[in-house]
Amino acid sequence: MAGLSFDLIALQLFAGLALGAIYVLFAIGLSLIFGMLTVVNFAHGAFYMVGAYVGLYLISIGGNFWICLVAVPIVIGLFGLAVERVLIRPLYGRGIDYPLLLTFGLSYVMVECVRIAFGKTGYPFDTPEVLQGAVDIGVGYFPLYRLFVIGATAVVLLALWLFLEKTSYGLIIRAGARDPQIVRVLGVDVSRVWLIVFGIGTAIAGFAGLLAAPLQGVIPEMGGTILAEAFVVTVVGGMGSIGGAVLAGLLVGVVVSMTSLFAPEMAKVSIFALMAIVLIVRPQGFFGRAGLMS
Amino acid sequence: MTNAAQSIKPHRATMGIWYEFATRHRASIVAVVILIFPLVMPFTALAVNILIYGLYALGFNLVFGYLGLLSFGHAALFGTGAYLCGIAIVHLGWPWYAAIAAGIAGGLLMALLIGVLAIRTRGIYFAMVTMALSQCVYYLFYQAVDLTGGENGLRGINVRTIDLFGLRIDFINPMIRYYVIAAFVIAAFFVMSRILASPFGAVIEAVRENEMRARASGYDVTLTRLLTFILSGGFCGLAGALQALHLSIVPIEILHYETSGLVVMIALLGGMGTFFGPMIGAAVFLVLENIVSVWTVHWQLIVGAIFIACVLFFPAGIWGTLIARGRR
Amino acid sequence: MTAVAGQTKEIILRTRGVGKTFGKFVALNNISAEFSRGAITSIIGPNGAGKSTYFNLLCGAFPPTRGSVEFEGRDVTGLPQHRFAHMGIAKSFQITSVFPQLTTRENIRVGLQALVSRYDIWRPRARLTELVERADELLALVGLWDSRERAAKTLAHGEQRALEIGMALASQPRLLLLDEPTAGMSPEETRTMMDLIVKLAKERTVILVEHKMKLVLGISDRILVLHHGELLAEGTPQEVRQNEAVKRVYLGQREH
Amino acid sequence: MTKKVTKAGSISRRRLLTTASAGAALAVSPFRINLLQAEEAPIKIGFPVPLTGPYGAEAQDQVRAGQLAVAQFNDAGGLNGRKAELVVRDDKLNPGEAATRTLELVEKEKVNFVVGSLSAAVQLAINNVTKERGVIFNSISQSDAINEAADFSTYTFHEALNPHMTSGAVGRYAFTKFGKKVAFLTADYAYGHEMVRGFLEVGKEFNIENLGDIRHPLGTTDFSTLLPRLQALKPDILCISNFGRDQQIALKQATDFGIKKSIQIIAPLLSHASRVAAGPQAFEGVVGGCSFYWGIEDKIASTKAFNEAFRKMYDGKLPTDYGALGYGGVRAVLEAVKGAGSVETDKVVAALEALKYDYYKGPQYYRKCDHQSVQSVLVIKSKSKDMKNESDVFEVLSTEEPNEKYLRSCEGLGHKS
Repeated sequence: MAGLSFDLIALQLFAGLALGAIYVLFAIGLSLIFGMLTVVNFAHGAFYMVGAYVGLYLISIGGNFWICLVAVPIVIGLFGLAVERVLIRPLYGRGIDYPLLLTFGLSYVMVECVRIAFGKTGYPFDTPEVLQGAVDIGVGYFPLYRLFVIGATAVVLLALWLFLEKTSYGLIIRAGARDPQIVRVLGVDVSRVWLIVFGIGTAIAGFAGLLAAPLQGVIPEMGGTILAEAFVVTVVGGMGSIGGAVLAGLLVGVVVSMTSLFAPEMAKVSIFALMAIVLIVRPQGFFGRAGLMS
Repeated sequence: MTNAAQSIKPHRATMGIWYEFATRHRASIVAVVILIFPLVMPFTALAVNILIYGLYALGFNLVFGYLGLLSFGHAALFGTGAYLCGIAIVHLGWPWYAAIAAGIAGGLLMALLIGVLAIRTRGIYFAMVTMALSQCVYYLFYQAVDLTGGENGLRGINVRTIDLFGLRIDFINPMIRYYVIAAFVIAAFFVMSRILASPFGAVIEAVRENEMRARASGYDVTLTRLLTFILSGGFCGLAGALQALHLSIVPIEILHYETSGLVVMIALLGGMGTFFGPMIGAAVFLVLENIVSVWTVHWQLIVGAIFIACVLFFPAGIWGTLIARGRR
Repeated sequence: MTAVAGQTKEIILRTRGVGKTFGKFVALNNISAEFSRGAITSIIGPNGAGKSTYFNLLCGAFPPTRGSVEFEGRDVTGLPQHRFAHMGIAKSFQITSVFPQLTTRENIRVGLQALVSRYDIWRPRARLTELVERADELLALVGLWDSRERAAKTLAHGEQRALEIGMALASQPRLLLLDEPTAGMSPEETRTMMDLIVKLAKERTVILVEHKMKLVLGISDRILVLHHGELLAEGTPQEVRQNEAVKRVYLGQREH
Repeated sequence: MTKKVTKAGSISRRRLLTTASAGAALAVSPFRINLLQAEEAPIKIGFPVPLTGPYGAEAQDQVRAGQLAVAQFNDAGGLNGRKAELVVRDDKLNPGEAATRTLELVEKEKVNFVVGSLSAAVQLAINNVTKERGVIFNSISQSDAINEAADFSTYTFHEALNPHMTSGAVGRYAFTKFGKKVAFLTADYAYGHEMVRGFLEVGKEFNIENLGDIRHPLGTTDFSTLLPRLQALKPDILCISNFGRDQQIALKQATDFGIKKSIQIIAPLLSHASRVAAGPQAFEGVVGGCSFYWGIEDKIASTKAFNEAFRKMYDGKLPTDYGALGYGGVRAVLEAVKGAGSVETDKVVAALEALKYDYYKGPQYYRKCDHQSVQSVLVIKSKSKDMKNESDVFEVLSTEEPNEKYLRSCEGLGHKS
């Protein structure tokens, strides 16, 4: 095929970064929860999906997209708090397998409940009017909404960074991500911190689901695909490392977009090949702690 | 990470009488149960599936329960066994027994390949590397359309009759198909029982219990892990080969990571690190799924809820919990 | 600085200029020492002196960054740890390390099995009866005969340490390396352990890492003193006790 | 097993998932002496469809329409008083599960025929099981492979269109109207490849210029990395050959990227349920093919009759494309039974081969060599305004009348002439 111009490659690179933004948004929650609670949250995709459906519901009863941007993370975050309290909490100290398996079962339940409530078929989710259409970014036209997604991701990252750097909870969380023992030694109420971290992580997942809805519509199964890809992102970045998740998310986006250019049918497997290579060379990922969870 | 106290050990403290009996005659007990099993199942093809998934979980459990490594890539071993068996019959025209051997060899070889790459990683990373590698295997088989049929699946694994000691047996007959496959499963259970009771079986458990100590005692931990993973591949490969013969097709979904997740679920439900757990887990899971999915299309809700309940209330699994009761 | 062998006995283990760095941190610097066959040699020093690092180099837990380790005249630097066990070097850990869910007897039996059968997947291990018999002998030797059917995790701390010694002995070592064998023990347990060590040393070479100097002075043939990753002093207990440098290091640091 | 004989009329009111519920769980011994299949025993049609999974809605429609065909057969007196019964199973869109369920249907339920499936891979799996056991299978979902000699058997029938037919019809329409420069976005699996092959074959007649075929993995949720490339090719026509959610997302994102401004998008197959799920915006202006659309009832009498019977049975609902296939597939088999006067496989096969029928969309018949139903193809365009009701989603642009020349040749499929 002809037509490999510089503009196309630049546009492709940009598309990769935009795609990476959603991976980042999804993966930081996953990574935050893992780093702090050592819980591999298999239900993260389900929270993401429920986020999109809550948005759909709010709009159907007269809300708009901007209200959803605030309301959805709150609703999903509260739901996350309840899940942590009731289901995850009894499993602390039982190793890494049990929370993983529990959230696996939970994702089945959540997906099926949504199927019962909203039906098996998906729904369209319109892009908010002001964000419709494509704009010229210098190297070609790019959908305005995708630019908005990049911006929203940056805002969330900034807010998270401020929270972690400037608040006392943030301090505890950062310490805990480095070494959970320290927090306990400091005499902090760890369970409260865990609760909040799980809430924040799921809230971000719900927010990501809402942002993804105008890109692809909503359907009960929408969380499954991104979950597998987001695991790749967190593992490549190093489990528990937020910086790693950001870097790896963008990297995965670019790898997908570049594979799409040269061998599009390999786009999906390229993600897993990347993970296999990274882990074989560096078993703890970019920024992960060696020997964690052994 | 394991809670495999229920595993079979010769020098275990105070056992109940029936437990001891069951331990000694575990292979024979399995044989008897397997013989009468299809009579109590909703339909024979389901009974065969249970045997096959039980065998798949048995192989998986060697790594998960006995060695203490969580693999999320066992679908690659199961699927490779199925595909190699199918390809041997469809493209090479091999007789059925040679095709089964090809399936076992496929499982062993794929386990060797994945094992060599993944065995040095630990814990959650091991789970993730095995998952990533098995996704690559999925893609490989998906793209090899001429051999595997790609997304359409491999069709035409049609074995109408099998020759056994000069007898021509009708393999289409459901009961005969069941007993032929059951014979292989019983043999595999026997082999597994020998492995667990062997000196190497003790090494596997030692490595799970305390890697550093095992190393200091003179065991090569990495090699032990790798060999165990490969052995596990042999069982899973056999299970895959039997699945191919049973269904007469190999769907590409057999390599999907959901097939890897399923076996974790089955092992956990039955009781990880227990000898009978995987088979019981397979039976309970598949029968439940069958009954509930005939009753409601929302079977995933029920299955998910049961799964949550198991994790919260019966972490040792069905068989594990029963053993713990029985030993008292 | 090369330590001189005190007796004319043959050298079982020798390190030549070994050092170990972790990142930028130098844990051990250029230690050359020789250990005589049949002797009890103790390695002592205050916290952070590099004792455990040195110990781990001797037993092959990790390779040195520099220098070499020689066992019975053979260069063993960088060999994987399980090979050390095959050659006749056994160790016990500073933090108790047993197979918690297995019975006491099975713990030792597994230790014994490593010399006989590591990759046999077919013959029943119950048929290796001589292993069980030898396990029982060792259980008697370390005083755990009565606890032979109990799961190792249910043993008292002192019993677990004894079990560990038993497991170390299971590989029939010519050289036994013990890392703080009395750590966390009651005075009574400590005395029993010390008696056991003396008994064991009659038939094999023992190298002992110990934090508490007083404990080892009485039983050791030779003592190495480490400080800040360097070999501070070396000699008979008498010589070490009178060494000015050693006195300075241990001065004011109450022994506990 | 308890009596499963059902009085006439009650079948239509049966729940979707009939039979084999509680009774089946109780030990049904395979050793049990099979009471002679008495004349009263119902004619059983196994019906494996993906009730769970992404095509659950379509599958449910297939079941509804299949039940309608059974009810009509029974109301008309059945086969000399012998009633029919639909034994529905969930294949979960998984060929392995489908094969297992088909074994259950054949070995335990002892069904006389199998009709169903909603995926290429699943129908091939079912077919492989049924043909080994000499059971008639009438497939109601698309695939080219099932016509080919390797998978075909005397017992295999294909009621649905195949990709070759749909893409051919759409190509013949589009290449004369929208231009000759064509780019392809194709799902990377047999079904996608088959559709592209169909387009390229038709394209030869019209001298189209193939600018390139970009293949995306099945289950892609983001096409943003593929669309700039396609845009840069500057085609007149972008041909999107995928299905279900892949198609919905691809069309949605193509709209976002502004591709529709300068490029006409065509798709070989537009499904009713996909269009409803993705909404009018994403599908706006897209031209594609389908086997059935309720809106042709103004022109075709059998469609009107089918729509009305369906409406009556299901509270005014209108049948969809896949529903119609379920109806056609079941009814063809039952009519053949009537024609043969028996449920014996060989007689029914002969009756099906001889059948000339018009049940829901105009005249049809099964071609002798590959048992492909020769039928019309509708070329449709998605509506975004002036919709009368929620089912009013397409506008029929043209109808390609049934003709064997639009099928792949029997020799090409590997059948001996």
